[in-house]
Amino acid sequence: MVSFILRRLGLMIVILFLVSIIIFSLVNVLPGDPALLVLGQEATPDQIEALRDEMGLNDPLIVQYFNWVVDVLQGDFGNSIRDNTAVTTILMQKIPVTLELTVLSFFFAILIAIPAGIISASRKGTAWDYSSTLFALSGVSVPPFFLGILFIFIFAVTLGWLPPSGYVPLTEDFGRSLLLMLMPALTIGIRLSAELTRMLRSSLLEVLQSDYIRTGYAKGLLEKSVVFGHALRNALIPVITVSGLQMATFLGGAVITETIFSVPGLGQLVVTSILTRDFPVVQGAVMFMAFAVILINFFVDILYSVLDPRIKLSGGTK
Amino acid sequence: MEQATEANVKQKIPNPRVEMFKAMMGRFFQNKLAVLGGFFTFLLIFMAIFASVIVPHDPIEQNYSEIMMSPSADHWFGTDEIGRDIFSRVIYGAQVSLQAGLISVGIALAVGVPIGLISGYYRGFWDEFVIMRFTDAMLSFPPLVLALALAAVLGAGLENAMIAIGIVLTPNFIRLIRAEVIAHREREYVEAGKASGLRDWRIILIHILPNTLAPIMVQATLAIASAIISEASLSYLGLGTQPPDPSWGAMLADGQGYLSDAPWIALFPGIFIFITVLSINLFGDGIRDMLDPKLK
Amino acid sequence: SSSTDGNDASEGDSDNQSEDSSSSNSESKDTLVIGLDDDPPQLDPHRSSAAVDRQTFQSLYNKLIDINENLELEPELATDWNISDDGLTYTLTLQEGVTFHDGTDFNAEAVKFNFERMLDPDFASPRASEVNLIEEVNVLGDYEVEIVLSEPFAPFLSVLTDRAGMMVSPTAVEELGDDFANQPVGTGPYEFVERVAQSKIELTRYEGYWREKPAIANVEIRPFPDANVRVTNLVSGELDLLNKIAFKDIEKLKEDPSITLLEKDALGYQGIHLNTEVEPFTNKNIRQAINLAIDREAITRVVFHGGAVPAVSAFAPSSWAAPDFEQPNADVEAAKALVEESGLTDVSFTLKINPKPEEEQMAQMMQAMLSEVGITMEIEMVEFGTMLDQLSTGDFEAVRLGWSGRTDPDGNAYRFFYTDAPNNYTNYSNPEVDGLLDEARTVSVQEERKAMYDQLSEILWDDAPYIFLYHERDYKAMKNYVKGFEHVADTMVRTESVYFE
Amino acid sequence: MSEHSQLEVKNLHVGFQKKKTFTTILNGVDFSVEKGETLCIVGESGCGKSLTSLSVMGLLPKTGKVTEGQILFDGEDLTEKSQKQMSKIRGNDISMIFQEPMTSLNPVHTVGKQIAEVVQLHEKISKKKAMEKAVDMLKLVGIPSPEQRVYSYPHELSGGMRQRVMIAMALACNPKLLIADEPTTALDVTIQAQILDLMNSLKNDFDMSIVMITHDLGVVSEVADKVLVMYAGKVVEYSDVKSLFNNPQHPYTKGLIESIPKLTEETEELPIIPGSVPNPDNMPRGCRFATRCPHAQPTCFNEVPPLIETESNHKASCWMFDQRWEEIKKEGEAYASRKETAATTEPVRN
Amino acid sequence: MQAEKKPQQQQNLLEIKGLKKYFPVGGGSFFKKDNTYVKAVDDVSFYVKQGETLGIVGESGCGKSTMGRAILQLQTPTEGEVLFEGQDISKFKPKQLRELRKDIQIIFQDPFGSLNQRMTVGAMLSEIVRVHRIVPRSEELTYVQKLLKDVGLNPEHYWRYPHEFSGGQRQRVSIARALAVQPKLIICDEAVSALDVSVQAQVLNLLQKLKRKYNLTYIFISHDLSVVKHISDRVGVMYLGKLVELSDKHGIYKEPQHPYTQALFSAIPDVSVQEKKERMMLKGDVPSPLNVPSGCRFHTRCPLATEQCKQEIPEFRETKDGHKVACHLV
Ligand SMILES: Nc1ncnc2c1ncn2[C@@H]1O[C@H](COP(=O)(O)OP(=O)(O)OP(=O)(O)O)[C@@H](O)[C@H]1O
Ligand SMILES: Nc1ncnc2c1ncn2[C@@H]1O[C@H](COP(=O)(O)OP(=O)(O)OP(=O)(O)O)[C@@H](O)[C@H]1O
Ligand SMILES: [Mg+2]
Ligand SMILES: [Mg+2]
Ligand code: NI
Repeated sequence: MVSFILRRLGLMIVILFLVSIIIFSLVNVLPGDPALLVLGQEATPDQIEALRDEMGLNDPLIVQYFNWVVDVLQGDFGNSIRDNTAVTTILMQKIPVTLELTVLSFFFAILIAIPAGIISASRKGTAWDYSSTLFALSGVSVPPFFLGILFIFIFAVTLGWLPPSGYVPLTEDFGRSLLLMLMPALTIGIRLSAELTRMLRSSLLEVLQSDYIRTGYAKGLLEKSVVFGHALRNALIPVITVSGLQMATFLGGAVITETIFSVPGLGQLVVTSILTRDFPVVQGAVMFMAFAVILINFFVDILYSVLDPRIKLSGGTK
Repeated sequence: MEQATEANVKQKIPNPRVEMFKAMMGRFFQNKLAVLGGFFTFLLIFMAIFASVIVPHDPIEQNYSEIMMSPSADHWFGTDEIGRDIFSRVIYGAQVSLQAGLISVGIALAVGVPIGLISGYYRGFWDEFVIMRFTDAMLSFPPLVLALALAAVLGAGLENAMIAIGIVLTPNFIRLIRAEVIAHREREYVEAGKASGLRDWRIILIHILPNTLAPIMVQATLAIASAIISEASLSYLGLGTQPPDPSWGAMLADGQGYLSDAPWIALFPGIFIFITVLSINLFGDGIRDMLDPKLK
Repeated sequence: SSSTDGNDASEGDSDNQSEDSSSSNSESKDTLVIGLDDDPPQLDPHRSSAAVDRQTFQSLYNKLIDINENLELEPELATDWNISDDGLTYTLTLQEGVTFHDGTDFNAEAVKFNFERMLDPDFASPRASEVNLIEEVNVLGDYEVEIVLSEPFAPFLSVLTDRAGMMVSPTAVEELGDDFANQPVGTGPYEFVERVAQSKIELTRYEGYWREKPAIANVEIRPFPDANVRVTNLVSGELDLLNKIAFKDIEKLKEDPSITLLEKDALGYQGIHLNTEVEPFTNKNIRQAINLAIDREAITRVVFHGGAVPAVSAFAPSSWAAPDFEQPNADVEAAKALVEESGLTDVSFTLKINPKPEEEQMAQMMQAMLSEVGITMEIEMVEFGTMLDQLSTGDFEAVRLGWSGRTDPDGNAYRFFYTDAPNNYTNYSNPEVDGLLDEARTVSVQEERKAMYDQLSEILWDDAPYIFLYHERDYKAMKNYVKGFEHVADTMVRTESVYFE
Repeated sequence: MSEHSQLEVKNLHVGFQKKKTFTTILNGVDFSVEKGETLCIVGESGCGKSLTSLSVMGLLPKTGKVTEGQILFDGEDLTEKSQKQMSKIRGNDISMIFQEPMTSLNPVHTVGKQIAEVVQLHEKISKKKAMEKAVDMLKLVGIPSPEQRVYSYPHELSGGMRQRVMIAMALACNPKLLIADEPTTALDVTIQAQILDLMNSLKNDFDMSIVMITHDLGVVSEVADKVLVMYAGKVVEYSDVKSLFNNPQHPYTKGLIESIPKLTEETEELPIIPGSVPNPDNMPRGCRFATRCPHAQPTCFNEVPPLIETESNHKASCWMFDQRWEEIKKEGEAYASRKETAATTEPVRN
Repeated sequence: MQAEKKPQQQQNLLEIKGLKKYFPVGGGSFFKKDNTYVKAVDDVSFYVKQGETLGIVGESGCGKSTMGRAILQLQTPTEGEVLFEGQDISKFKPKQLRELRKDIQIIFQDPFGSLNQRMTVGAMLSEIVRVHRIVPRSEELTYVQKLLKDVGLNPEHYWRYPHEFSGGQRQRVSIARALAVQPKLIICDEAVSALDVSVQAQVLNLLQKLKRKYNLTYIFISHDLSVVKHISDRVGVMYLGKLVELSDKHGIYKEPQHPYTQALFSAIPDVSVQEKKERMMLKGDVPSPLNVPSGCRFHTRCPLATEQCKQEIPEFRETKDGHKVACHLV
C-alpha cells in the first residue's frame, strides 16, 4: 500500500511535470501578445515593451518556465493578466461551481445508467434491451451543445419551467442553485449516463457469462440475487475504471455546457482565458484540471482494489 | 498430376476467405441497428460526394428577400438569417463533417499506430518513461480544452481543426494499440513466429497488426463519431470551418440566436450531426460484432 | 459582512419577483441587476483597455468632467475649467466636500496624483497615450489645479470625460499597489463589495456620496457573453437592465410590453482596415472598388435589423463632425469598372474577422457582394488576441475592426489615419490628412474644426484605406419599472440616476 | 424412496437454437444413478458431457432446450419444474462442481461468504451460524486453519484449495446427488490424487450419489462404480467399471482405451482411432461412430443401433451385438464389391 | 536432408549448463527497485544427444516452458550456457539467432493460440520457407504441400484458415511449421496436452514417425507421465525450477529414486492398474516459486524429509550409470 502510494505519487509528479511542459509550450506558441491584450489598441510600442518586461515575457522561454514552476511549487500560480487577481483565488471561486456541476451530473448519470444497464443486460435481445441501447447510443451521439440548446429552447424558452441559465452558489440559495444547475447537469449527465449504460451493459453481459454466475445458479440462487449479489459488483469494476479515465473528457465536455448555461466554472474559465491569452490562468486551471483527473484516477484505483480483492495496491506496472 | 489435383482442389473447396467474409456479413446483418447505421452512413457519404448534384440551391447564395423563411416546398429546411437554403447547406455540411471525422482519425491512426506498435512490442525505457507518461499527460487534459488550445495555436480553419482533433485523439490510439500489442506479443503465435526466425518488423506488421485490427477498427469508427462532434464543437466556438463553408457546428452556433424565431436554422444541422454520429456509432457496433467470431 | 446580509435579502426578493409577473414591485426590490456583454477585466480605470470596463466605472468613479445627452460638457468633479489662450494651460476648479469610499478627501493633490499615476512609465497605463501631452500638473490650492500641456490639444477636455478623467483614491493605490484593481476605491455613487470573476460584481450605495445618493441600495453586475442568454434573462426577470442586445432582438424587445428599449446613435464606427502596403490594396482603384461594391444598406438591414446606419466617415451622425455628404448607393458597374481600371486580374484577399455570428454574416454578405464585381474575398476567423497581434505586426490584408468612438472627433480619426499613429494599421500616409488632423487639434472653434473634418472625410472616402461600413446605434434594454436612466451616446450605464417604480 | 433410482435420465434430447436452425446435440441419452453410487461419464471433448449435467441442473444456456425425454430425480421429473422450483433443489438436493475452480468462485467475495450463502439460502439460519457451518465444511474438506481461511478471497488460495472450497460449497447442504464436471482437469496430478481421495471418502461419509464427468479414463478407473461412454451426443456404452476396462465392447471404447499410452507397457506405435468426430450439423443418420469405425457396414450409416445388453450390467450401442450382425456384414460385402467396380475411391480423410 | 544431419549417435546436440531464468516481480520500476524474483528455472544442467528424445515432466508452474523458451533464446536466460553443437547460443547476436532458428524449433501446447488466425496455413508456412530461403520460390507451393502431406493433412488445406481445422489438425499444422525449416532439434512444449486422447495418440504416432524419417531430436515437455514415458528415451523430472531426477526411462519408471518422482508416479490414475495400489500421498500444495523453501525445495511436502533437507540444497549427482538424482536420502 505504501509502495503503491509512493509509486503513484512519483508517477503523478512525472505526469504533472509533462503536463506543465505541454501546457506551457502550448500557451507560449499561441499567437497573440498578452501585453497587447492588456493594454489594448491605445497602447504605444514602448508601453507594450515595458509591460512585456514586467511580465517577464522577454525572458528566454526556459527561464520563464523555470520561474513559473518555482512559483507553482511554492503554491503561487501567479496573477491573472487580465484582472490581476491571483490565479489561486480565481480557481477557488470556480472549483465549487465545477464540483457542484460534476457531482450533480454524476448523480443523474448513475441514476439513469445503473437501472438501464441492468435491464438491458439481463434482458438481452428484448425490446427493453433495444430501447436502452438506442438511448445509450443517442446519448453518446448528440453533441452536448445541441442538447443544451434544445433544453433551453424547450424548458426555458417554450415552457418557461426553468430559468434559462446562470449560477447561484449552493451556500447562497440552495434550492435555486440546484434549479439552475438542473439543465446543465442533465446535459452532461445524459451523455455520461449513455456511456455508463453501454459500458455497464457490456461488462454485465460478460460477467453473466462467467463461471461463478453459473455457480450462483447452481447454489439455487434466483436471478435477482445472482445479478445483484454476484454480477453487479464485478461488472461495476471496469465501469468505474473507465469512468475514471473519462473524467478528463467530462471536465472538458463541461466547457461548452458551461458556456451555454453561463455557469462560471473551470471550463468556461479556461476557454475565456485561452481566448484572452491570460496565460497564468490557463496554465493554472489546466494544471489543476490535470491534477484533479490524476487524483480521481488515483482514488478510482483505490476503489478498484476495494471492489476487487484480487487487485493489490502494489507498485507493479499495469 | 500434382497440377491436376491442385486445380481440382481449388475448384472443389469454397474459398475460405469468401466463407469468412460471408460469416462476417452474416453477423453484421444480424444486428439490425447496425444495418440501419450502415445504411445511413453510406447515405451520408453519398450525399457528401454528390452534394453538388443533389442540392436544389447554391449553399452560399444569399437572398435577402427570403430571410429566415420557415420550411417550405422550395426550401425544405427553410432559409437562414441571410437567406440561404438550409437544406443545401446541410447537405454540403456532410462533406465538412465526414472529412473532419475521417481525416482527423486518419491522422490519429497514422501517428498512433506506429508508435503504439513499436512502443508495445519493444517496451523498455522509451515505452515506459517517455511514450506512456506522455500519453498519460495528454490524457489528463480535458480533450476539448486541448483541442481548443491546439486549434488556437494553429489558427482557425477546417484543416487546423482536423489536425488538432487528430492530435487529441492520438494518445487514445497509442494506448489501445500498445495494450493490444502487449497482449499479442505474449501469445504463442508470435513466439512461434520469433522461433521461426522472422524479423521483428515482419512479426509486427504481418502478424500482430492484422490481429489487432478489429479493436482498432472499432475504436476508429467510434473516434470518427467523436471527431465529428469535436469539429462541430470547435466550429461552434469559431475555431473550425471558415465561412461561408457550411459546417454543421457553425450553423448551429449561428442558429442558436434564432431559436425562438426560426428554430429550424439550428434544428436541422443539429439533427444531422446527431444522425450522422448515431449512424456511425451503430455501424461501429456492427463492425465490432462482425469482427467477433465468438458471437454466434 | 453587513452588506452580504443585504445581499441575501435581495436574492430572496428577486426570487419573489420572478414569481409575480415581473412588473412593478419596486418597494421590496433594492438591487439593480445589470447584465453586461462581457466580464469587465479591469476595475481600475487607469489600467483598463476593454470597452466593457467602463460600464462599471460609471458607478464606482466620478470623472472630472461629464457629458450630457447632447454630448455637451458638464461639470462633475471639476465645477469649472479655464483654458489659456495659447491652449496649453487648463485650470480646473474642483468640487469641495467629496470623499473617496475609503474616506480619503478628494482634492487637488489627488488629481495631481492621478495624472502622475497615468503618466508613470513603470505603471504602463493605457491612458498614457491620451494624456501624454501633459507636461505638468500643478496644485494651485486645495481645490484648484492647473494642467499644462506641451502643445495645444483641443480634445483635451473631452479626454477628461472618460477613463482618464476618473479619479482613484491615492491612499488606496498606495496601500494596495497592484491589488487596487481587485479592491477599487473611487468617489462614485456606489462602492465595491465583492467580485467573483466571470460571475458577478457587487456594489453597494456609498453613504458618503457627495451628490444626492442613488435611490437603489445595491448594484449587481453580471456578465453574459451570449446575447441570447442575456436577453432571455432580462425577459424572464433575472436582470433589470442590459448594456447591449443582439440586433436581431430589437423588434422583439420593442414589442415586449414589460421592457423599455432606449435607442441612441453611438459615437463609434465599424469597417475594414485595408493594408495599403500589400497587394491588392496598394492599388487605390481596388480600394475604391470595394468601397463602391458594398451595399451598406443591405448590411444594416439584414444583419443589424436597423440597429445601425450606413457609414461613410469616421464620425457618427450624433457627432458634430459628421459630414454632410450622402452615402452613395452600392454601384456594381462603377466598381467593376474600377477593378478593370486597376489592371489587376484575379483580385483576391483575405478578410480577418472575429468569430461572432454577426461578423460572420456580414463577412459572408460582403463576400457575395465583392464576388459580383470580380473580387474574391476569403474569410478567416481570428480570435481577438491573435487579431490584435497581427494588426500590430501588419500580418494581414484586411481586418474587420471598428472603434467604439470618442466624444471628440479627434479621438476617432487621429490615431487611425495620421502617418505612423499608433493605430494606423492600414499604413496610410497622406500629408494632407496629417496636416488637417494636426490643425484640427489646435483650433478650438467648432465650426472651423468641422470644416477640416469634412475635408478629411472626403479625402478618406476617396483614398479608402479604411472601408467605413456602419455606425452602430446603442440600445439599452430594461424592465419598464427601471426609471431615470440617462442614455448618453458614450453608451455607458449610468446607475446614479436610476430608480425603481 | 428406494423404489426409485436417485437419478434416472430417460431418452434425453437437448439442442440449441441457432438463428433459424435447431441443432440437436444430445440425442437420446439414458442412464440411471442409484443411491450411493458413482457414475462416470466419459467421452471426447464436445460429445455433450457437460450438456447432460447442465440439463439435470436445469442450467442450460438460454438458447438451449430439452426437447424430449425425462430427468427423474427421486421420481420427480425435473424437466417439468419451473425455475423457482428448481432453485429450491439446486444447491440443496443436487449440487454441482465445475472444472475451473478459479473462475467458478466469485472473485470479489470471501470463500466463507460464498459457502455461507448456500447454507443460508436453503437452511434459513442466521449469518453467524452459516459462517460457522462454512468453517466446519472447510475443515471437512481438509483445508488447514479453516477459521482464518473463511476470510480468504479465492485468488489467495491455490488451485487445489479452491477446488476443495467448491466441494465444501457443494456439500454444505448434504445433497443427495453431486454432479462433478471435470473437477480435477485443471489440477496437477499430485493434487488431483488428493481431491479424488477426498471425494471418495466424502461420498462414503455422506452417502451421496455422484455423477462425475471426465475425459480421463485413469480417473474413471479410480472412482467409478458405473461408466457411461458417450460419443457425439449419444451413449455408446454403459457398464460396470470393471467390466468396461476388462472387456470393452464398443469399437469406440476399445479404441479409446487402447490409444492411451500405458505406463506398464511398451509400444512403439499407439493404436489409434482414425478420423475425427463429425460435425453436429452433419451427423450420419445411423451410428454416429460409423465414420471412424473399422467394422462399419452400410447399415451402420443408415440405422441407429439399439443399446444392447451384452453382459449383465454392460450395454453397448453397436450393430455388432445385434442378432442381425452377420446379415448386415453380408450386405456390406456385397455393397463394397459393387462400389469397387465403380472404381471411385473416397479420399482417406484424416 | 543435408549430409551433416547424419552424424554418429552419441554426439551431444545440445548441452545446458547451469541454466537460470529469474523473473523480477513488482515491475522493478524506476521508483522502486524490487529485488524479489520468481526463480522459474534455477540452475538446470543436462544434455541431449543427437537423435534421442528427452522427456521433461513436472507439475504446473515448475518451469518447464520457461526452460524451453530459455533454450530457444525466446527469453534470454539470466545465467548459464546453452551449447548447441558446441556453440554457446546464449551469446548469439540477433542475426545469428535468426539463423539458429533454422535448427531449433518449438511446438506449443495451444494449437489455436500458436497459429496466426488471420493467415492461411499456406501463407504462414510459405512465409517461413521464403524467409529462410529453404527452396526456390517456384518450388515453394510444392514444398509446403508436401510438408502438409507429411504431417497427414491434405494439400488443399494450404488455403484454409486455422479456425477451419480441428484441434488435432491444428497441431499438425504447428508441427508442419516446425518442420518447414528442416530443424535438428524440436522442443515440444506440451504439444499434445490440449488434445483428446484419441487425437493425442494420432499426433504422438506422427511425431514418432517424423523423428525416424528426419532423424530429429526432441525435447518433449509434458505433465502427462504416460505420454512422456511412451515417447522418450530419457526423462527428467522437474520440481520448482530444479531438475530433481534424470535418467533413461527404464531406470526412472522402474526405480524412481527421488521421493517426489515416486509420489508423482503413484498419483497417476492408470487405467491398466486394476488393483488399487497403495498411494504415496503428498501433503499440501506446491509452494509458490516466489518464495521457494530453503534447502531441498521438496522438503515441505516430502514424507521423508529430515533436518538436513531443510538446511542443505542437495547436489544433483549421479547415483547409477546415467541416473542422476538431487536428494540427500539417496
Ligand atoms: N451455448 C451453446 N450454444 C450452442 N452450442 C453449444 C453451446 N454449449 C455447448 N454447445 C455445443 O454442445 C456440444 C456439447 O457440449 P458440452 O459442453 O456438453 O461438451 P463436453 O462433452 O462437456 O466437452 P468438454 O469435454 O470439452 O467439456 C458441443 O458440440 C458444443 O459445441
Ligand atoms: N514472463 C514471466 N514473468 C514472470 N513470471 C513468469 C513468466 N513466465 C513464467 N513465469 C513464472 O515462472 C514459473 C514457471 O513457469 P512455466 O510457464 O515455465 O511453468 P510450466 O512448468 O511450463 O507450467 P505449466 O505446466 O503450467 O505450463 C511460474 O511460476 C510462472 O508464474
Ligand atoms: Mg465440458
Ligand atoms: Mg508450460
Ligand atoms: Ni428560393
